[in-house]
Amino acid sequence: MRREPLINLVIILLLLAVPLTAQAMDEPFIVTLATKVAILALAGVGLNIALGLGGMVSLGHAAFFGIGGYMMAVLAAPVQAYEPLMTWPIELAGTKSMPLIWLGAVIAGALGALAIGALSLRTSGVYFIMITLAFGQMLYYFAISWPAYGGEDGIAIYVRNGFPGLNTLDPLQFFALAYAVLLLALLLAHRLGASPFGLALAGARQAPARVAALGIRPYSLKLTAFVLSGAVTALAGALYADLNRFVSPSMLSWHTSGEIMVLVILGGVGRLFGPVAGAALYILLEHLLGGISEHWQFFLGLILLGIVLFARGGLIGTLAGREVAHD
Amino acid sequence: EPVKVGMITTLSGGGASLGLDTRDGFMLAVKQANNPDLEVVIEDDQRKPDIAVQLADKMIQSDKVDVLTGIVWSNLAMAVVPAATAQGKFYLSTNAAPSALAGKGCNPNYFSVSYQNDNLHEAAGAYAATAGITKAFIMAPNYPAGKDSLTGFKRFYEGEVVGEVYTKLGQTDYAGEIAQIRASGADGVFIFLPGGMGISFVKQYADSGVGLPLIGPAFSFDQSIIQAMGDSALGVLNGANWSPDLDNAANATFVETFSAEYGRLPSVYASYGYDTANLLLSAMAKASVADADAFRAALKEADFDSVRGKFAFGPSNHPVQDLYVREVVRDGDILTNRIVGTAMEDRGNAYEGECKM
Amino acid sequence: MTEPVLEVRELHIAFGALKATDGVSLTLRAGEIHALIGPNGAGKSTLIGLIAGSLSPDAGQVRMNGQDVTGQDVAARARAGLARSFQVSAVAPDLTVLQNVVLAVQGARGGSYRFLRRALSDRSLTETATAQIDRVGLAPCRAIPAGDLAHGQRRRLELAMALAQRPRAFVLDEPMAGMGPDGAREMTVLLDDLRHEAPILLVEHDMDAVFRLADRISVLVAGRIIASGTVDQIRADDQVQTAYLGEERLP
Amino acid sequence: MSAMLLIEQALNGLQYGVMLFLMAAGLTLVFGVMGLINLAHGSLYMVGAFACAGVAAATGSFWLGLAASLAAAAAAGAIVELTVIRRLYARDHLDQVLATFALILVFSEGTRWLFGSFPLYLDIPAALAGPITLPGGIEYPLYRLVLIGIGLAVAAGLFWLIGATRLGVRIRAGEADREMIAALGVDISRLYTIVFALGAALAGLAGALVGALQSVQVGMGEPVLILAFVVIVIGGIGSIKGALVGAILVGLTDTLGRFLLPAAFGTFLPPSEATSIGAALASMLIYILMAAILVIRPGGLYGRV
Amino acid sequence: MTLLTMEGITAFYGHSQALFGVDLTLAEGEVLALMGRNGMGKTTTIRTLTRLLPHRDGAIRFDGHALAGLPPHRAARLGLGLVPEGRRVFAPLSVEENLIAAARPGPWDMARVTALFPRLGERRAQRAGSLSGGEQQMLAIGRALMTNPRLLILDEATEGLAPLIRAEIWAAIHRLKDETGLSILVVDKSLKELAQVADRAVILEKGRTAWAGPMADVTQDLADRYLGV
Ligand SMILES: Nc1ncnc2c1ncn2[C@@H]1O[C@H](COP(=O)(O)OP(=O)(O)OP(=O)(O)O)[C@@H](O)[C@H]1O
Ligand SMILES: Nc1ncnc2c1ncn2[C@@H]1O[C@H](COP(=O)(O)OP(=O)(O)OP(=O)(O)O)[C@@H](O)[C@H]1O
Ligand SMILES: [Mg+2]
Ligand SMILES: [Mg+2]
Repeated sequence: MRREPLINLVIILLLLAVPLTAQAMDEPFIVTLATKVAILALAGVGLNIALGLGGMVSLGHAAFFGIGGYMMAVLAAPVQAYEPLMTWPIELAGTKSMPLIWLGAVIAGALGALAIGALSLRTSGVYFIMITLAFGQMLYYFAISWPAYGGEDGIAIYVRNGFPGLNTLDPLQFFALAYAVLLLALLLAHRLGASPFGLALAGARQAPARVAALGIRPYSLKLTAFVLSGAVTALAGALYADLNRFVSPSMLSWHTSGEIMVLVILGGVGRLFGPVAGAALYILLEHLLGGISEHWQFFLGLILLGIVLFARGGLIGTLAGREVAHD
Repeated sequence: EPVKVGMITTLSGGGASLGLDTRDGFMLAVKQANNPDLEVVIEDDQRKPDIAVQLADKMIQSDKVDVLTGIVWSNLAMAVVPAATAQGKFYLSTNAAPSALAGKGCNPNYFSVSYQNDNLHEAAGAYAATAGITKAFIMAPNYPAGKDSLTGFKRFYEGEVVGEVYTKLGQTDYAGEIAQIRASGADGVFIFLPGGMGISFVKQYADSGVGLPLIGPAFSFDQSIIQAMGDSALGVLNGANWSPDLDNAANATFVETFSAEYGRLPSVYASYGYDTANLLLSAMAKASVADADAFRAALKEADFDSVRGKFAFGPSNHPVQDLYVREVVRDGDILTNRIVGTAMEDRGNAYEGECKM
Repeated sequence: MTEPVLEVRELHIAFGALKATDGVSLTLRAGEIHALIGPNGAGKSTLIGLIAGSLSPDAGQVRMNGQDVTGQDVAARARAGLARSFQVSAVAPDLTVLQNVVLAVQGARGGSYRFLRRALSDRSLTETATAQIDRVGLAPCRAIPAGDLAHGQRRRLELAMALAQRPRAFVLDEPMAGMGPDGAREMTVLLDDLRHEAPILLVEHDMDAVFRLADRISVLVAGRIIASGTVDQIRADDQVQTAYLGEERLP
Repeated sequence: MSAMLLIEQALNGLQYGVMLFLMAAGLTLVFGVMGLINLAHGSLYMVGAFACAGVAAATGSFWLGLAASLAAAAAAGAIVELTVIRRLYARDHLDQVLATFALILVFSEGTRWLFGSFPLYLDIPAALAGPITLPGGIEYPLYRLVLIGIGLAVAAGLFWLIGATRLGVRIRAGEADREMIAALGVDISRLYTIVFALGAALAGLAGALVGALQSVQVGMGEPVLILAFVVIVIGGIGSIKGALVGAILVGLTDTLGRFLLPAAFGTFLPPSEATSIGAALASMLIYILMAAILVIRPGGLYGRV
Repeated sequence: MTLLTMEGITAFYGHSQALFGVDLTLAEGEVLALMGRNGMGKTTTIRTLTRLLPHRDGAIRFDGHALAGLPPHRAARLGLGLVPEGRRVFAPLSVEENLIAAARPGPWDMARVTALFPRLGERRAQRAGSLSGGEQQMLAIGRALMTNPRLLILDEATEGLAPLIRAEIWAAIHRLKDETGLSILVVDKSLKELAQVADRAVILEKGRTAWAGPMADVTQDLADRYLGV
């Protein structure tokens, strides 16, 4: 078991070293890729709170990712167009400040997760997977066909939002920001897992009837975890939108949900660093294979298959061996 | 003065055929010119806007391209073009030309070689009455391009619109809509249903026996698609700015060399790709890309042999061109299009007035 | 006489046409072990479900300490001081024995919504939990995931979790099941002791244990209580003889 | 809006529903009964359509194509089961999600490799082309009526297979406790291979039959996959009857929603806004339906939770 | 004739060893009691026998066949009928479906099983998951009998049964033994009942065979030492 922290350390240092080296070698795009890894990993960390800790298999997390993304655009676009976000009841001008946008994204993501979770958690198992998918699809079709906010075209903001004291247009500085947020989220997830809440949540996942009989409501535990999960994923969405300076309904599509989930499974469900390892591997494969063949997805599929079949417990699981319960 | 071009287009997933044709048309011209100063990097956007943006970043930051091109879809173009032109790069559109980029969002560095999105719908609209469609039932998917399409059709349509329906994006069954058409009292139908949606509709429409004349933009009845529709597509009219039977020398060479090179007839996308490459080559012959102003002026002159015969840019860097109506016909084993009439001459676009540059 | 700790009045529940609980009333008083026996399928576990709140009755009342709790859910009743064990062990298989029991302590004391401190760093929690683990004889297994326990060991864990709740009443569904003779004997001693902490409603098929432990016995047959009394009264009761030991089949 | 049109639309909804059932039938077996989350179901559907289109183009016979679709999809299913799925039963749903997600990539890109990126031609067989007149004067495509017939026949067949044969009992027992049924002497692995191949063949059949009405292209399976999941979940996992009822409910909701919602909005909004907002809502409608049903009945209409 | 021999069986759950050397033999028509305190490896022994858990060292022969390497269903078809610990009925299936799921032809059929356990006949259509604990136990036994095994393996088959039913099951075991000559491997906590029906006993301690011999030789002293009676 003691191997896992070591592996985690290596992963997180690598994720830092790669863009630094790339910067030194004047390969700014590699920095951008690393930023993408950090942000997708953040989304995965969010999902992993629901999936790994709470056992809630959500195939609708694109909803929160997209909510975060749209929150960015909705807040930032008015500034770019010199039109206030709203004039009634109070006049809001919108904002280009990342911290405020993040706050907005986290709140919106949490509220979205509260609404979706409250309804979805009435079901369980496969039904839960499907009802979260349904809510995701609802938002997706809503975003595509609703004319405000660009429909399928999405919204572009032409200049990345600002962060006090940083030049966010510089790829490396933006990476540093995403990396820092990722570290914070990992810390949160780590503390959460070992906390009384994490223990109760694990109990609720494995033996809900027992947890209820101990005086703790599994529904409330799960809903709380789902809300946290949605909030973190929404934050990732806001960052991702800022990375691309663009949002569109494709952030809300079930492919995005699937991809976030694939990252987590690839890295190892319930492993703290699973999403980081998974995101890094996925982006790496996508990038490397893309250069080799037009039919790179074929090979990506084969490699993923190989990993599921022969690397149980994902990447981290394979490297670290079976997890012995905390302590 | 070598020029580096970054082509971002869709080579995998749904819609890849359009990107492949774009690429093949473009590369055919590049190959024919055999100009060592022209270097092309090609990447697959998977039809995902976020990937397209990241590829644009990569091409600008790492590959240090001068010109971007190749995007098929409007929503991807909206994601990439403004940022690219803001960074001083040229963007030459081989297909997508959303209204926002023709009007308020126009940019001196952005050129649409193909058309403005509304054009082909306008052609269909302008011609429909001539074809005897006086009461039209019109239909498109419910997304921005679909809405632009119906607006474009209505802009020059002289008959009456008796039914207007927005379908779900990606819909595959149209029995409900066909029943509405039958009940609407229309005497003709306009559809804009790109890709698989169009194939599904046309097959089902033919099978339903409704039999009213069908008109649409070329996208829905283009070379890459009609084979899959089979005889169901025969006789369908479609608005276009190019056709394989367009009578000019450049086009004859293009159709012949393209067919020889790739073993299939070219589509409109291939023709746009081909024209775009030739436009670029013509500008390279006149100016150095390092001198942006001169290069821009050279592009604007559009001094190349377009497969459309005549070609000129209007004030917002969109073409001013003749629009035709084609009919799907059978030519031996394969289906293809043949021009049946001219819908509009020297048509610019509806948004030029909003463009301030 | 003092208010009973637990009281059910005229409970009814039906599954389709089957009346699984058919007008059951009984009480559990401080300091006693009240055994509930009856043939398989008589409705004992159903009654426990009704008491614990995992089933809601079609009619009737459940009262704890004089309060009507019929409308409350499982967790609320647990917090009001009801601890139950399950006939089929329900423990969290990936958590260790210690974690399972800590969870029980935490459930009773509250504080499950603390997000940032470490669960196992709270000495008072772990000490209480450890004490209960030792009490049921699982001391060597403290750090083993509950899923790796043998069947009998899991039954003990089940009980340790109930103990750790420090409840005001125990409702135990066949705690001896699956335990060997020595285990059953240890358990008998333990339960005997336990009644001073809180009264026990005990469902058990092990008649040796029941006759040794029970202050009162109620006999449930086909959803109805057909007899209730002391060990001797029940032993002597003809009707019980036929219902529980003689005539098995339901009408 | 005439009553006649309403009736015709209801018929369309019903027809669409049965077609959805046909598309979902294989998934009912694999997902509903075996409990395996197979995201690659849509790929098998695509394999069927491509096999049919390929063989029909080569031989000129739709019917040979149809036979080929069954064979190709069943073979693909059996191979996939033997090489991949077999190792996943004992794992949790998540590994199944990842593996079958990977299979989608392999199938889609592999098909593109073989057949190219352009949609293929596949048309309704001449014998079944064109409309016939129903009592009441509604003109209705014959082919769609045939699809209804086949869909209902498949439903009946599945119902019999699962409900009335020991095979069904064993599959369900295997889903409940695989180890136990094996310990009782049932070769559950072979059984699952057969059932998976059967599910795949049904997917292939649907791909070929429905493909004749739609576009045969890479990626055609994906929308089907989601719809099929929606249908099964609404009906209640494991219930064939539920899947049929769910499919018809979805078919009716979708068709009537597309048709009625814009009209309804038209009563108080300007026409172009009404059509667009109505259409927006219509596209979300089946998901709203599904969420509503699950909120009210967390196990679907006929599900056993 | 010897029906079953297990020699020097060791087995692991992951890295932790559960069996360290189990030996037992069982003759045709014999009833063998497998005994030991909680956690000593009784269930694990049965799992290796039924091939649900591979053994590491040692040999298992049943009816002349080496079982090593056989998948569980092949072993079962040689004539092993398992009533597992914890019942493990197929919860979503009806009682009847549970019974027919794995049935193989032979003297035990629906009629005979429902005659043995009339309650199962009454509840034919009920979902097995909603049966009472004791009813599920009967179902698990009935299900194993329906496979018409040569060796019936009962792992705590009387757990949770009311005294009368328990008596009935013991009576049934007696009958099975006397009338059909079925071989039986039985794990149970009730020494008293075992003593009446078992011919021989094997006692496990810490994953090893600690004692084996005729049931009659299980002295109070032995029981004290190994079973805590
Ligand atoms: N959800 C349900 N649906 C239908 N019948 C049920 C349900 N739950 C229990 N039953 C039936 O109600 C009766 C009482 O069941 P219960 O589990 O309470 O019995 P019990 O007295 O605990 O038996 P045992 O001693 O065998 O555990 C049984 O016949 C059982 O089959
Ligand atoms: N799945 C498992 N993983 C790891 N260890 C296990 C597992 N199952 C059992 N063990 C361990 O193996 C040993 C033997 O267990 P087994 O279940 O065979 O005992 P048993 O004799 O059947 O006990 P009981 O009388 O309680 O049923 C025990 O120490 C137990 O902790
Ligand atoms: Mg019970
Ligand atoms: Mg055991």
